[in-house]
Amino acid sequence: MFKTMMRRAGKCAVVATAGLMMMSAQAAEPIKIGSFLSITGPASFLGDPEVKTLEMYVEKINEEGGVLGRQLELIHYDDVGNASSARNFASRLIRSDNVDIIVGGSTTGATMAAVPLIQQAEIPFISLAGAVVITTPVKKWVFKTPQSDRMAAERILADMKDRGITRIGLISGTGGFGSSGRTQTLEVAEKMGMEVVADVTYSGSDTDMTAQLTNIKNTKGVEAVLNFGFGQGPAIVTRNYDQLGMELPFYQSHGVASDSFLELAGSAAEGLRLPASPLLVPDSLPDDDPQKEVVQNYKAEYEARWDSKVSTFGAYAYDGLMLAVRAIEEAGSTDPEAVREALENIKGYVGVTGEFNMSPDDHNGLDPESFRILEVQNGEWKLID
Amino acid sequence: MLAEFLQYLFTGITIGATYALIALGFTLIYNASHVINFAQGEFLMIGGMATVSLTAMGVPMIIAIVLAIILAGVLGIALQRFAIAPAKQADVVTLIIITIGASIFIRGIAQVVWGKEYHVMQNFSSDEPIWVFGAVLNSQSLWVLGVGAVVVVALVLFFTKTLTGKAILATSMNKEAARLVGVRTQMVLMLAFLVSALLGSVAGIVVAPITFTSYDIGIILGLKGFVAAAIGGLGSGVGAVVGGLALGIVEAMAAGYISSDYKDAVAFSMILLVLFFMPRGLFGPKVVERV
Amino acid sequence: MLNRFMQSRLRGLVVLALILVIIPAFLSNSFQYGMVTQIAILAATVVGLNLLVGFAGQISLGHAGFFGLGAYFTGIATGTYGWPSVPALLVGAIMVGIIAWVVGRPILRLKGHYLSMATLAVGFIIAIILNNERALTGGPDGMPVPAFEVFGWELSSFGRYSLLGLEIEGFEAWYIFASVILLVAVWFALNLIESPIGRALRSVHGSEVAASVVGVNTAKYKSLVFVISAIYASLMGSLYAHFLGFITPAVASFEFSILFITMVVLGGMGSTFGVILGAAVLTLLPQVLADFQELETVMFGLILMLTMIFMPKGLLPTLTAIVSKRMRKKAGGEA
Amino acid sequence: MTALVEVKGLDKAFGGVHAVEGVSFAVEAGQVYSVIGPNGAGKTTLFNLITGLYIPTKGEVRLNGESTAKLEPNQLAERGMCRTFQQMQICMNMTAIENVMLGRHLQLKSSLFTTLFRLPALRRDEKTAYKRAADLMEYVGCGEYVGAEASAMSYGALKRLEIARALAAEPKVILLDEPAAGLNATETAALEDLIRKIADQGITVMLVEHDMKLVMGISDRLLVLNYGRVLAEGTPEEIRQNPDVIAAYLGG
Repeated sequence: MFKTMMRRAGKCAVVATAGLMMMSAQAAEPIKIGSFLSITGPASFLGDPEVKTLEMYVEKINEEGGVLGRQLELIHYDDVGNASSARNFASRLIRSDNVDIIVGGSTTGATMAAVPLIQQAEIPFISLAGAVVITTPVKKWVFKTPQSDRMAAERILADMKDRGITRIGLISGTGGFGSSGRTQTLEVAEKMGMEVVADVTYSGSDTDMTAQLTNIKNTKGVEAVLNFGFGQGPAIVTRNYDQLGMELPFYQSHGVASDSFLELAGSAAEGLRLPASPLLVPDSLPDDDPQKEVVQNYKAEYEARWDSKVSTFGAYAYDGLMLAVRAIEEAGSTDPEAVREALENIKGYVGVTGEFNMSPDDHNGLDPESFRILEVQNGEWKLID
Repeated sequence: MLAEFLQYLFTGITIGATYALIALGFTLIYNASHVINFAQGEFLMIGGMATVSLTAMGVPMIIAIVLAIILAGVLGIALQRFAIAPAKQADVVTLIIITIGASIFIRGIAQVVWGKEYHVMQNFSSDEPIWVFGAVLNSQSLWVLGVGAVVVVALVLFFTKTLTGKAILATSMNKEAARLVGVRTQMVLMLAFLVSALLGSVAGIVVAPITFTSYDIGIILGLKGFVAAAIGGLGSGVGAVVGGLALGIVEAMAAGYISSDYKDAVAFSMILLVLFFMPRGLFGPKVVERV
Repeated sequence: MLNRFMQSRLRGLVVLALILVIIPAFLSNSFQYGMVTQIAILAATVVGLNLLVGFAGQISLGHAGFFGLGAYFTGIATGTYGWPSVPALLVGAIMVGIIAWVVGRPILRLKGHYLSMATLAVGFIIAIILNNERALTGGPDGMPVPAFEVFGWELSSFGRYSLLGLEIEGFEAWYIFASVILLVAVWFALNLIESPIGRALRSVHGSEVAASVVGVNTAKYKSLVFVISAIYASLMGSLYAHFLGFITPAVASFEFSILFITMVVLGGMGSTFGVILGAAVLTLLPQVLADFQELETVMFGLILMLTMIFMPKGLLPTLTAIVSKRMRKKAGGEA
Repeated sequence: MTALVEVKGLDKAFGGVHAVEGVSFAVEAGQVYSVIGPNGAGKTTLFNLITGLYIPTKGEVRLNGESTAKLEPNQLAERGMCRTFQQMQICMNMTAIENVMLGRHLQLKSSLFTTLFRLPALRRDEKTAYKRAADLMEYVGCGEYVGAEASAMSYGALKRLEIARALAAEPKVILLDEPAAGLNATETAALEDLIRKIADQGITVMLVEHDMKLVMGISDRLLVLNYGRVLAEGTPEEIRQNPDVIAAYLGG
């Protein structure tokens, strides 16, 4: 009895889709969109908004008549942030569920674990993870929607340079995001003639980073501090930073670009800057900004549906899904090669994350300018650049 | 120099006090039943999460805290009653796996009920940090230390002055003998789980303003608590407190002076070193094996 | 009597071989083949761990450390330095064996929970190193691992091969390969258990003093079984890396260590075939529970807890006990 | 001729309490040598010291003239010393006969390689060991349990099984710690016969026992301990007439 109830609850989404299908009386086979996401586990703050976004927009698209006159069917699995599970679920999507396209992979590890399989199976794949290795070098079947961490590093360091800062203290998480971000920051800094004078890390489960920050504080010549990481870690760093009375300009990465970060960090976040998609400041965008409408709509729809704040990560899934839909529409079928071709040639798609201009050499299609520099002022995000 | 050292020390002591409280929970249950309760961290999570969610619902902080502690206590009794007691014949490892299963179960429920987000809890008193010789101390750290000290004193009084406390001690020393003199050992075991759950939830509540709280915060803190208990010597209350503080301080010092990348590795190496010279931890009971 | 015992010993192996032969009849795609291949590899790992935990009674909460070292040694040696797979696998196993011996000597003096603690610490230290040495291991985002190859012949899940005139797919070839490995691993384990060495190991669990007064050097045998189980883990870690083609430090994590020990306990400590069942159940469970969406974690915890409460001896020993009881009853009824 | 087992000034303190204090005696090869004394007199501690389970605080034990100070129990077994326990140490995770075969450990030398591939040499050795173990079980009188699990055996049978295991190691000297405890009169009588048989084989027997009838009947010499100290030492006849012993046993 208990078990049946569980099953019923679990199948809810599928049943909803099926119901809608019947209503619209579509005879055609649905288009299967597969996804493996870190819905639970340490990277759940990525996977959770991502899956919510996918669910609501698949429903919405189906209500509006589907794609190519066919309904969408979303099949998603939770990889718990574990690369081996991600690979297994990717395999299941391709071999058992026979999906037409995959939009997923919350973390770089999960994405990269699935890539060999996907390349071999020749299924278009849009990753939602950040590291630059995913699309550099270009892999035939692999695309991604978030800006790379390299772009983030470039954007942050450029902003620092504008403020005349050349010597930075770096504190990063030892998780995939922070670790890759750290490497990119070190490389970009060298290229831009800046110097990382302090370089410390914390692990994802740490509850106090005062020791690391004290270390930076006592390093001579630090002009600004950058924290690369995601999850609750950066919020703790921000609070510790404030408690230690550190006054240097403070930067965070796009890893914390969400309103919930402001809630966690509280007043300690005042004055810090980070690169983010315009999602956090939809109303400050000038009216002629092409992204304004997309961003406003996504934010409004998401918050109305889920009663929780939007995050940048959900937006990656939004753009992934929309890119997939657009490619299928342009290809006129779900033929993998045709869809892949179409994806590769998408130009001028205006998403929440930025404007995508894909090409055979660029499977990300974003430029660093798609990141806006935001500053926290009076407990709110303010668009700076 | 001094400021730097003091800063690391404050950091270490604060987190160490939390470890100590968790380690005490391990010790209590271990003493009464020789079970290593890997679900100990979940009590911590329940304490923090329940308080946060209740205050969010408009319940006054103090009542929320009391309710959260009660909830954890009920859970502790349920754990003993429905998971540990039915499996009393089982092997040690089997019991470990049962408690791991229980912790996954509790965490799963928490995730469904409370969601996956991290939550903030306000500092109990002011947000203004306190400066001591150039080092800064979060006012909440004083709460952690103070509550930790009160709890330790309360435990000492409980075990030396009350009949129930003495009964728990007697049971831990010799279950059969305790039964013979009329101690209801089943009751005592339940009590041990109850007290241990209360301890865990109190730790979870006082530390939440510093660490934030979420459904999965219990995993790593629980583990660290176990580590602290083992360093101190399983079954020793003094050991749990010393082990917890030592672990916290070593972590902070290692992060500050050696390498933040390897601070956890330094802490784990310290454990190996301690066990190498003292196979039963710092304060573990010296047992002569009877053959 | 001895003969009958020997027969029953080999009977298990034959049954396992038959099951492995029959399984493909139920598989319809490469995903399912992939799952059973992983089960075989993980099962072989826990067959090794069971020697330590189930037979010698020494608990390890850090075994994934050795598994991860094997996986990464292979990944780095074949991927970064272009070694052939077999030497990489063997050198990795020898290195892990040496490491296990070095750390095993001091920590195996510890008893009960202290040993658990020490093995946990060793596992954690290994995982931290793998996570931090980015230049070598690719850090937390992991690293790709080339396909398994012997003398220029590659075994890839994606290839096609002809075996005895039969055209087979790469994933089928991997399944066959992993099955053979599992059978060999089990055969070695069975041989080890039913031998003077095996008796010495089991006596360490049964009564360490009794063992020592009849001349068993318990320290030596504890080290030996620790090293053997670490080598099992390392070899299987290497194969796992080759099979998956991509590894992250999660393969050395505490969670993975717990998964291993859970496979042993759930399947049945001290039952070589039981732990294989444990590996199968725990590998398939997440796939089965995937339908429960966010209740997955709750269900997993509940199943784990209830199984261990009601079958504290593990799945296989409990099931065989029930079956043999039934059969005895039946036989008794007829007589 | 030196004694087989020689104990000199042995001392063992547990946290300041002397369990054994200044004990010296010698056991000649082929003797049946018993240690008696009231509960808590330090008899089992003495055995634990002799067999290397405890490290003496002071003094030493010599086996065949060699000091055992740095030797582990298993090394003492290699030198021909084997024992049973007051609180039986049976491997309940093994079959009865495997427990006895365990006693053959030192006689069975097999490499890891031979073991993993189960080469014919190993199978042959195992067969011999099995037969020898079965014979020994017959010899000590628990032959009916050859095919049984250790956990299925009765208390008395387990006590015999432990002796069989010790004998399987082909010891020069065997130490039996209260073998008659918990046995009924018939079983004790059978045990007496067994000890005699063992002694007749030329194996030196050291015995801790409470059953005076048994001890006086079979011992060549006796050592009486009281509060960890030697109260008396000598032949059964001498002990029986020793006023200190009489005082301790009757007057105490």
